[in-house]
This record gives sequence, structure tokens and C-alpha cells, in this order.
Amino acid sequence: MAREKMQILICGGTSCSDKQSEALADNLKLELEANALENDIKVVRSGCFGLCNLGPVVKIVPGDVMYVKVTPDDAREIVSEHIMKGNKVERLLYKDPSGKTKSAEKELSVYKKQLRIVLRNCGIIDPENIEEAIAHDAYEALGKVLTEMKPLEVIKIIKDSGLRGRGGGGFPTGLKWEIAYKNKSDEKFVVCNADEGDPGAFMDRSVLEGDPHAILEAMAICGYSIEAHKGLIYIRAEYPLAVARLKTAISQAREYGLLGKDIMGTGFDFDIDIRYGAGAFVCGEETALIHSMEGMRGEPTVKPPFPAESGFMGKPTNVNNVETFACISPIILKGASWFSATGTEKSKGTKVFALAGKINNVGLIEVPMGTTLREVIFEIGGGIRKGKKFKAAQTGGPSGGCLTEKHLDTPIDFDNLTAAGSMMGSGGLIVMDEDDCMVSVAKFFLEFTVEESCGKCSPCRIGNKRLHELLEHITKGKGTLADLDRLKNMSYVIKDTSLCGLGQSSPNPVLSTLENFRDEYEAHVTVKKCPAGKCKDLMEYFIIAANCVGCTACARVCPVGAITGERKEPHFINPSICIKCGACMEKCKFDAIIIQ
Amino acid sequence: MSSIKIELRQEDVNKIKEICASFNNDPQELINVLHKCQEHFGYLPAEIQEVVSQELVIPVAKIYGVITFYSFFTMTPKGKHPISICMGTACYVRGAEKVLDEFKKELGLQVGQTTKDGKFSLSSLRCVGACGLAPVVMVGDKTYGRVAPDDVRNILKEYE
Amino acid sequence: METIKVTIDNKTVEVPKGTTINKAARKLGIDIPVLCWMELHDLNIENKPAGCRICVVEVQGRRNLAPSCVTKCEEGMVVKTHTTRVLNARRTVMEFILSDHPKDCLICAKSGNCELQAMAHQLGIREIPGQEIAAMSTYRKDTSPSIIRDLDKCIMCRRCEMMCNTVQTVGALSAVNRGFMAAVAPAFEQNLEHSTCTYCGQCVAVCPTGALTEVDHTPEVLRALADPAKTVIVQTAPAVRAALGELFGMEPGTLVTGKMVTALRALGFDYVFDTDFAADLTIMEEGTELLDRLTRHLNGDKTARLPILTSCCPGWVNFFEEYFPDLKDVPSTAKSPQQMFGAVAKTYFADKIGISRKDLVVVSIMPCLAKKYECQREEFSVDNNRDVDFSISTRELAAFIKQANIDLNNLEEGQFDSPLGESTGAGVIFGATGGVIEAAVRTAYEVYTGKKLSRLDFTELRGFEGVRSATIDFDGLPLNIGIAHGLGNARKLLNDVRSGKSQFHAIEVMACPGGCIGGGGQPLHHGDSEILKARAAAIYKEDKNKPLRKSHENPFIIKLYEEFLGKPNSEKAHHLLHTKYFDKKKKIIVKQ
Amino acid sequence: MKKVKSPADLRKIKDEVRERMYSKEKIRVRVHMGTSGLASGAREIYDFLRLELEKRNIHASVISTGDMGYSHAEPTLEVTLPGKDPVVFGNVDKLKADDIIENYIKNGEYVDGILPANYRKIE
Repeated sequence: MAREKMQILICGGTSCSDKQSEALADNLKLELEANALENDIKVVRSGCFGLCNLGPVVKIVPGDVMYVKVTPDDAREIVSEHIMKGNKVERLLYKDPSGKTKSAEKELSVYKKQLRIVLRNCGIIDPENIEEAIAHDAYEALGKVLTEMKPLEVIKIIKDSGLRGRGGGGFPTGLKWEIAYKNKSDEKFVVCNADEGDPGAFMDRSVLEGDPHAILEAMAICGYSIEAHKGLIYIRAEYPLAVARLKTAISQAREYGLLGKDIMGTGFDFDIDIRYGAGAFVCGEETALIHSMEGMRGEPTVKPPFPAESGFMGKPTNVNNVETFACISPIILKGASWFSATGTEKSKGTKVFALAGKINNVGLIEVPMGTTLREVIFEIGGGIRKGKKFKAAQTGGPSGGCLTEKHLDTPIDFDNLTAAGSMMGSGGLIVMDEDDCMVSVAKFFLEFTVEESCGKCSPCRIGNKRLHELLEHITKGKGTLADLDRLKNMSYVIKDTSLCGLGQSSPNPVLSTLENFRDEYEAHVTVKKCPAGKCKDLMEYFIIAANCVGCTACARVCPVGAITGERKEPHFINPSICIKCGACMEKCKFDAIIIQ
Repeated sequence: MSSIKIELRQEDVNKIKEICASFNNDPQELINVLHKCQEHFGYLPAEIQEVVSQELVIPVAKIYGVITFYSFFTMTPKGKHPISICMGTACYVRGAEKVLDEFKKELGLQVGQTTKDGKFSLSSLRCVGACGLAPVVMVGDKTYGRVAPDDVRNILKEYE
Repeated sequence: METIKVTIDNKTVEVPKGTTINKAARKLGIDIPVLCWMELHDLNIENKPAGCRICVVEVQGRRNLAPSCVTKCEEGMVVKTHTTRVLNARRTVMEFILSDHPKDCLICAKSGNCELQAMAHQLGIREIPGQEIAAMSTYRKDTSPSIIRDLDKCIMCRRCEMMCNTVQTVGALSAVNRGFMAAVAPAFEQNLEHSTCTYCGQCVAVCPTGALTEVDHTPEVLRALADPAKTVIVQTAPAVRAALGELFGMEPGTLVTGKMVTALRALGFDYVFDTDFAADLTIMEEGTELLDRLTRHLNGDKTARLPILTSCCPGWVNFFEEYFPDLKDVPSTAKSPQQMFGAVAKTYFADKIGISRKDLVVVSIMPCLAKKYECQREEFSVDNNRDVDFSISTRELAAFIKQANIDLNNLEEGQFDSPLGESTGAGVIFGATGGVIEAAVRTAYEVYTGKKLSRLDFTELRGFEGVRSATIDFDGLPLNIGIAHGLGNARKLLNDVRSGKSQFHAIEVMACPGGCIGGGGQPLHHGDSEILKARAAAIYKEDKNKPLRKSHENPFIIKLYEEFLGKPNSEKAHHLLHTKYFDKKKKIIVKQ
Repeated sequence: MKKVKSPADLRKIKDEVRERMYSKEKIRVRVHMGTSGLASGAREIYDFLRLELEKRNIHASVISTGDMGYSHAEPTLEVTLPGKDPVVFGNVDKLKADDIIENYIKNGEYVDGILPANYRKIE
């Protein structure tokens, strides 16, 4: 291999919100050219280093020297000093609060916003090769638990770690295990809820596809702790790849004696089976999930009794979701205090989010609890697409609410999100920009709820339908101010009276948009306008006479003959004929047609 | 009183029985059995439900109740090229609805329907997990990313 | 028993652990309204999906309102049942329910008897906000021989589903679809006729709204009565007289036998007869069959299968034809009293009054909806003329009487006509669970032993326990008797018969919980099992008051055999009074 | 088949595999093939790399893993050159893959589209 060439990496790229880096790259190239180095030293645009508050950053290899907060003007000095002379540009190195200089990337990585606990092995190991998993600590915690610990000791560690269920509700996991442990029975079950149904969320799937053994091991640890010998994974049938990898993982674990009878020669038996969901969001609710596993309609039942008392087949059952289980082994290996060192007072550890929507870096991220929304969206997420303005972030999917500008600096944890009228949910985080109509967004989520309501209780079955109808009414410009009060009352009652978590949270998108964007609702019902220009019925196409050259292209393309005008004279759209298809606007080359 | 005759080919009856038997005819495995049957037959017509009912000893009304509860199960055959439009939130905010409308218009179908010639069927689904490619359309196993309404006609052309 | 203290609306009450808030409140005289919840306590039947959310209350310390029907009291719990929050929620939920419910109360079969209507009234709902933009979930209507399903009126209380599955184990109904279009329906949302429905009518008996009602045959009856060419006779089942009064404001358990007879006569029936007469006849046939099989069995005849199963109940017959066709030679071949009556009426009685069967219209008043189907069975017709032309329920009769502006309360006590109106106490007790077998024992004992019974009240055969058994000493022969009411209980006994485990010589089965007094055609009990108990008591009271209490002592039965049938199980009796059963289990036909 | 009979057995496997996986001599390529990656064409890239590396006589192990979560840049792959930190490349198509082989794998020269590890790991 050739001797290592010097290279300059600059963070950012097309998706970065910080446009400085582009000019910096250009300057660096110019400087290299000026010194005839352009063929020897390469300038490479890289993705985000996760050090956005220090950005733009420049990394020089070999040596992994990191320069922070580099401006385009610094290009000359970097080239002349570092590249040509091999001297570090001290003033561009990071200095920590104590004034100590840190130059290597490794030293700086503590400032990275993301921390991978759950996703520790995703993308690192071959999920279909158990040995690679073992090489990355898989089953080590299980071995420790089985040989060195009593069930209650395991439960105590989990309790002390402060781990809370990542499925949405945030119930303390250790406590849940303890209840299941205390309910004595000849048979108990450990269930992994992998029925990720949130539209726009794919955290669990990524873990199952990337690191299935983490889940199997954690389930076995849970089984040992609550004295269960049977585990069931309830997974969406729409996740064929995850299913295939899980199956492979289970059979390999059995082969290696890490599942099945007499695990690792300790006498402990634990085996895992897969049950499939079949497309019902409500099955994320644990009682519904259990009914579904029993071959029935996934209708929830009233709690209590909780599954920990009477769950699968009427036996004590502990249900945790994928992300929760994925935290277990590191906690066992590194201890409760290691885990609880990360996060906020009442929300420990990390949370995986699926960033989606109008954000540049769509994808999965894992951040410590307490990270702010601003850090997530503008640093990790790279900001809003096309440089548009941030409007809201929806967390918790159809059960959640939206966070707005005023929440940007709120540390994200269970309690803060709830206080802000949203919820952690499973971790979908959808970003919306100025073009999104919040009434329509609420309507979209309600449409989802209406479709996914199981139909068992009347407030959810009928009430959500009525909410959706009223939102539709409003987006059509037929609503009144009084309707907004009705929306609110219906929402409160549905939340207050519904049987399960689905109905108890389904009006959240309505309430939170109503709370945060009331002016937008009011615009829909009073002046009958959609400020975001999304609601078709409230749009009006209009020709700006000054821009119109009278080319007649719009009149010719209009399917309903709504546009009239003489050649070379400004044209006119008759709003009572216009069907708002938008064809004219697409056709117009002079930007003369606008939506009002 | 029941008087319907269930007509199926012997091999189909045998297949269903085989599937049920592979789950020990355990009523709790109903959903797994239905998955397998749908995998094999493509859909779950009344006849199949009747046989499963007899094998697992579950009233057929209950089976129908289960099938109509879960959106994954269907009683109508899918088209040769099933088209699914992801309506997950990520796709929605990036314009999936317009894409769906375009498919509806082009094919003259509503969601859940199949064209008369059995070629295309249209469905919407929730998040295929390719949110980076939103809006996403799947035709059979093939995924199309960043689909705009204008692309719809071209996508359909590929299957003509 | 461990007790706990709860405070409801500032009043404290001590209740056993496990008591629900709703029941604890009732103890305090606080009646929290319930809609989907229903309980028939003595019959072990409870419907508690906690779905309607009408009965929600505020529990201190809980985030959401709690459904009082299923939420159990906890020590020190503080509950408020009528805060503004609760009242607003209850009203809003009710508005939701009504917004998806037709408003055709004026012409609804359930009007005046509808729990939803009553609740709307109680909550004072006067308008439904947003109704003009509210879509309704609508479904195809389904009319079967017995039952009409109008799911537009279904409120998803799930009572019918619970009855059909948990209690009756018929499995014809299930919750289908989800969300707004969720409803309770047979497989494939087909008509009931194509399902495993037995027409027991228990779904109708518990439906709080007009979603499930009986097919009304009174217009046909009226037409027949108006036809001068027809002689119209009526038979009344034993359970009717013990319940009809309820629909005229009388206390449950009031016997209205005589007033009912007068009313029927006033309605224009040419002869008012009693199904009890046919019940006595049934005992003669079925009892004889029992003794015959028993004797043969005891003599080692392997073809004589025991136990013998009663066959009076048409819901039960439908049930075993569907689920136990392999055992179809086990039940008695004796027709049900309704059909025996029809067969005798259209032959013996038609001859007697000198008219052809075509000019004789036989109407039955039944506590039952399956009887409507039974009388339409092909094998019970001769040349397309049914033995029993129409069967109407107790509820239909009451409505009919009211239409004719007859006030049952103020009627004279009438007498059944002779000869088909004469009966013994044994015929009367057919109306309650255990009654048929008790009547059979009274006769079979005396015929078998040749001795007079020293007692006639076999209390060991009575009661509401779902499955009961007793051994009656037949003068040295211990006769093992099993009784089941409710098809789920029957299924248990039948499974034992199928597996050869059954030790019984005879088993009585009634499809409806409580027997005919709890039939699908009876006045609605609205979840009050006291009503059923009162009806049963009335039946046994009527028996006690009868001068003759053993079927074989009925002089008119004796005369019928002498004049017409010969002896029990004679060839003629077989032809007219016995039937056969069919395998109705779905068949898988292999396509070539 | 190795049956793990004790935690010590487990550790043995761990050590062996780690040795094998992270031996200094080997070039490792991980193609991220979760649903998201596959939907974006990761399979093609995987096949391409296996074939081309062999053709070009480069001794490397190419394995498939789950996704890293970089949905915005799928398909992604990670290359670990002996003795160096892994480097992730995004938006890989065949052209880019070729670029990666020629420049990075052969010469250790970066190509555009590097996705630096933007996260901390647990150690």
C-alpha cells in the first residue's frame, strides 16, 4: 500500500445547514492550487462529524487533527502552516473550558451529540453471524447474570439504572420486572413488543435487523429475572427482513446453547418463538398485543389486570419493547450508575429517534435523554430542507403532539415532552416546515387513528371519526369559531374516556396544534384561508397582471375554461369555475400565477 | 342454518390442512396459520377460512372477525403487480397523497381494489422504513423512491 | 371475606374486595348509568367489554375517567360520579353514540323498550352537535326466518357476541371489521341463514337497541284472522303465561293464563288451545321411547343408545344438527310440542270439526324465536301446508293485544277450549329448565314401575345451575339424569356423550339459559335475573295448582290415543309425532 | 458447532472472533443492508464489491450488516483498512463503489461522501 497521502476533510456537504463550509472548501482548493498541491492533496467533503456547534470542522489526515469553527478565511493559514510546514494552527484547535487544547478527533468525540447504546452494534456486526455478535459482547451479560446474580439482584440493577420503557409510556422497566417476578405462577412469559406501527418510525426494525442477538439476550435475562422460561417476539409481518434475521439469530443461539435448555451449562432454560402481527397499530398496546398473540382480534382490555398479573394465556407476562430490551445488556455489564449517568433526572440513558420529514439528514439517531430539539434538528439533523423555516416537530406519532419553535431548547425527555403536550412515543420525529398546514397535519394523524381504531369503545370508534370529519370541514373552509371549541371538547372527552392508550392519546395532535397554532386554525374558519397554502379548497389561483404577458398558455391548458383574456393582454382566472388543479401555474413561464 | 358448500381443489384442501397441522392445529396460532395461507394462496377467500375453521376448531365467524381486523389480510386477490404507496408520516409530508391520487386516477382504482384484468392492485401502507427516499412507492418487491406525481405514468409503463 | 371502604359522592360504604365501583355505588343508592354492561347473576352471565364508556366516573388520583362497570374498588378510593367533568364526558360520549345511530325511533321495533333510547332520555340529549356532517356506519339489513339484523343500530355493546359465543358456544356471531365500521356479524357478513345460527334468539333477548329483533309474523296472523274461509286456532306455550303480564305492567312472575285466553279469544281466534296439551303428548311419546330404549339397553341390546336426549327445543335441535351430527340418532325422535300440536290439529282436530287442513290455520304463541324457523322446516309440512302456520313470540302477542286496544289487566279469566286445551301440571313445567325431564320422570316412573309416585315435586331437578344431575330411584333402578340449559352447557354434556364418558340415561337440554322462560321471544329482562326466577316460580305454581300433574293422566290424551293414535310409539304416532334429524355441518366439497 | 457450555467458553469464542475480525492484515467492508439500505440498492453494491474486489485481486471480506441509520445517504458502506479507523461512505452507487475501491481501498485516499462517525460509542 502506498504511503499515506495527506488529505483535508471538511464537514458539511449539500445537506449541511451551514453554508460556510462550501466557501471554505473552495478556498482550500484555491490555496492548494496556488501552491501547486492540488494533485497531491485532496479536499474531501464529508458528512457530519456530529460536532455542529464547533462547525465547520476540518480534519487533516494523517494525524486526525481537527480544526473547529473554521471560516473560509482560515484556508490560507491551514495550507501554508499545516500542509506546507506541518505546523498545527493552534488558534483553530479546540480548547476545552479549562483551556486545554484538543486536537485529535478522538479527544473531541466526547462533544458529539449522539451516543450509541441501543444502536451499538447496528451496522457493525453481521446480524446473521452469531460469532460477530459474541465478539461484540453479546451474551456476556447473560452469562454474568446466570452465574453470578440472583433474579432480584438483576431487577435491582435495572431499577437503579432508571431505565424506563421506550415504547411510549415510560413505565420504569425494573419495576415492571419486579411485579412480574412477584406474581408467582407455574408459567410466565417474556414478550418483546416489536409491533412498531408508528407511521414514520423504524427504530425497532433497525435494531432487529442490525443486532438481533441484543434482543434475544435481554429477553433471556428478563426471563431469568422474572422466572420465565418462554419468550415471544411479536413482530410486524411487514418486516420480512427483520423476521428473517431474527429467525436466523434464534436458531444460531439455540445451536450455541445460548437459548433452549441448560443455557451455558447453568441449568437455566429459556426459548423464544416469533408471533406475527398483521397490520394493526393498536396491537402496540400490550393487552391488545397479547390477544393478538392468542390468535384473536387485537382488541385491548381494561387494565388492571395488567399483563404482569394476567397476560398471555392468563399467565404473568412481562412486555417490553425492542429499544428497552436493547438497553439491558450494557446496563448489566457496565452497571446501573454508568447508565444513569447519561440523561436527565427522571429519564436516564439514550433515546433513538427516527428523523423524518422536512429535515436534511433523515435517519436514525440516538441521543442522550435531555438533548434539545434544536440540537437534534439543526445539528444532528442538518436543519430544514431547502433552507425553509422550521415550523414544528411531531413526536410520538399519531399519539403525540407537535413541538414548536418555543420548545427548541427544551431538553427532550419523557416528562418534558408530556408537559409540552406531546409524548416520547416510540421515537418518530417528523419535522415540518413553513409549507405544512398544521390543520392538515392534525387531520392526517386523525385519519390514521380512525383507520387504526379497533372499534371497541365508542369515544375512539366514533369520536375520532367525528374529530376527523370536523377537521375536514375546517380544511374545506366550512368551519366556524365554535367548531374550534367543539374540537377541543371532543378531544378532551376522547382522551378522558377511551379504553386504551390509542384513544387516550389520539386527540393529542389536534390539541397540540390547536394550542400552538390557533391562529392557523382561526385563519381557516374566519377568513377561510390556509396560511401554508396547503388546503386546496381554500386556495385561489390568481394572475398578477403585471407579470402576465398574455401568452395564452394558461388559458389553453386550463381543463375547465376558467381562464380568459385577450392575446398579449393580462389574463384572468374566474375563481368560481377554477378547480384548483394547478395546471396553469405549472405552465406559466413568467411566474404570473400565484396562489392566494 | 348453514347450507353453503365449500368448493376447493383437493390439493388446496390438503395444503391448508398441512399448514394447520404444522402449527399443531392450535387455535392460538390462527394468525400464523392465516399468514402462511395468504403467503401460499395470495389471499384468504371464504373457502380457505372454512377449512381453517374446521381444522383449528374456531368458528368461521371468529376467523372472519380476525381477518377483517388486520389490514395485512385480504379476501380479494391482489393484482399481478401490487402497488403500495407508503403513507407513513415522512412520505405524507413529502407529498405521498398526491402520488396516491395520481395512481388512483391513472388506474381508475380506489385503495384496496384490483384492476379488472388483474394486473394492478392499489394499496396504501404505513411506513416501509425507507423514509430517506420519501415518498416511496412499491410495485411488487421493487421500491421506487422520491416519486413525484409525474413519475406515476412512467412507473406504470414499466409493467405494460 | 375481606372488605374495603370506598367513598362515593362523599358517602362511604364497605364492600367485599373485588366489588366494582358500579355495584358499590348501587349499595349507596347511586345508580350510575350503564349501557354495554349486563349481568345475569344467577346464570353466571356477564358482559363487560367496558366499551360504551357511559358509566365513567372520576377516581381521585387517576388521570383518566374510569369505567365503573369493571373498575374494582380499592381501599380508601374516592369516587365522584357526577362532577361536571363526568357529566360532560358522559353526555359527549352519548352524543357520539347517537351521532352514529339512526333516529327512526318512531318506527323502530324496539321503541319504548330500547336501552339506548332510555339512556338518551335520561341524559337529556336534545340535539346532536355536528350531525349534519357526521357519516353513519351503514350495513346491509338481514332477515332470516327468525331474526332481523339491522346493524345500523348496533352500538357495539357486544352482548350478542358474548351470548352467541361464551354462553351458547354457537359461534355464529363475531365482531368484524375495525374502527368505525366495526360491528357484530356472522362470517363474511353473510345472512344469519348461512351461518351456524341456531335461532335461539339469545342475541335478540339481550340487544339493547333495535339492531337485533324478531321477524314479526303478526301481520300474517291478522290476515288469516280476517279471512272468513279460514278457521284459525292458537296454541300457547307454557312459558308465555308466566311472562306476558310483564308487558302490561304486571309484576314479573304474574300468571296471566286466563286473561291471555280471553285476550286471544277477543282477538278473533276460533279456538284457543294450549301447547301444554301437546307437552303431555310429548311425554307419552318421549317417555315411552325412553323406557323402550332403557329396557332394551338393560337387556343388552347394543343398538339401543343411551342417554336419550330431549328434543322439544328447536334451538337445541339446530345446535346438534350443526355441531353433533354424528350423534343425531341419540336424541328422542319425538317432535316438539309445537309440532305435535300442529300435526294433531291438522289431522285429528281438522277431521273433528270437518274442515280440510288447508282451511285450518294453526298459530303458536311461543317464548322462542327458533320456533319460527322450526315451523318452517320442510319436514313439518304436508303438501306445502305447514302443520303450524305461524309462530309469534310473547312480545309480538303483547303488541298484537295492545294494537287491538285490549287491556290485559282488566280481562276476565278465560278457559282453554277442549280438547286440545286440556293439560296437566307436567305440561306446564316444560317452560322451565328441568321441567321436561321432571314431567317425563313422573310418567316414566309410574309406567315403568307400575307404582304410584309418592311425591311429584322433584326439586333436585329444578334450579338455575347450568349443568345439573340427579339420580332418581326407579324402584331399584337408579336412573341418572342430566340437565343442561344454555347451549354452552349442553355442549359439555354432548362432548361427554360423544366420548362415551357420559353416565346419564337421559338428558334434558334447553337452548336458552333458564329454559323457555328465558327464551329469545320473551319480554326483555334487561339483565335482571330476578325476573327469570320469578317466571320459573310462576310455572311451578301453576303446576302445583293443577288438579292433574302427570301427563299420562290427562283424560284427553288418553282419549286421543284411544280415538286416533292407538298407543304411544304406534305406527301412526310415529308418522305424526316423530321426526328425524339432519346433518347440517358444512361440508368441504372437493372440486375436480 | 460450538456449544457454549459456560461463560468461559463464550469468552473464548469472543477472543477468537475478535482476533479474526480485527486482525491487522485484513480489509473489511461492511455493506449496510437493512430495509432502508436494501430499498436504496445496497444489494447491488454488495454484489458489485464482492465481484470486483475478487477481480481486482484485493483480499477483503465483504459482509452485510444492518443499517447505520443514515437514511438520507443510503446505501452506505463502511471500509476498515488495516490499522485504521473505519470509514463510512454514503450515497454509494456502482460508480462511487468503483471510486472507493480504486482510491480508498487501494490508496487510502478519501472520496467525497464520507460519513464520519458522528456519535460516541460505548466502550
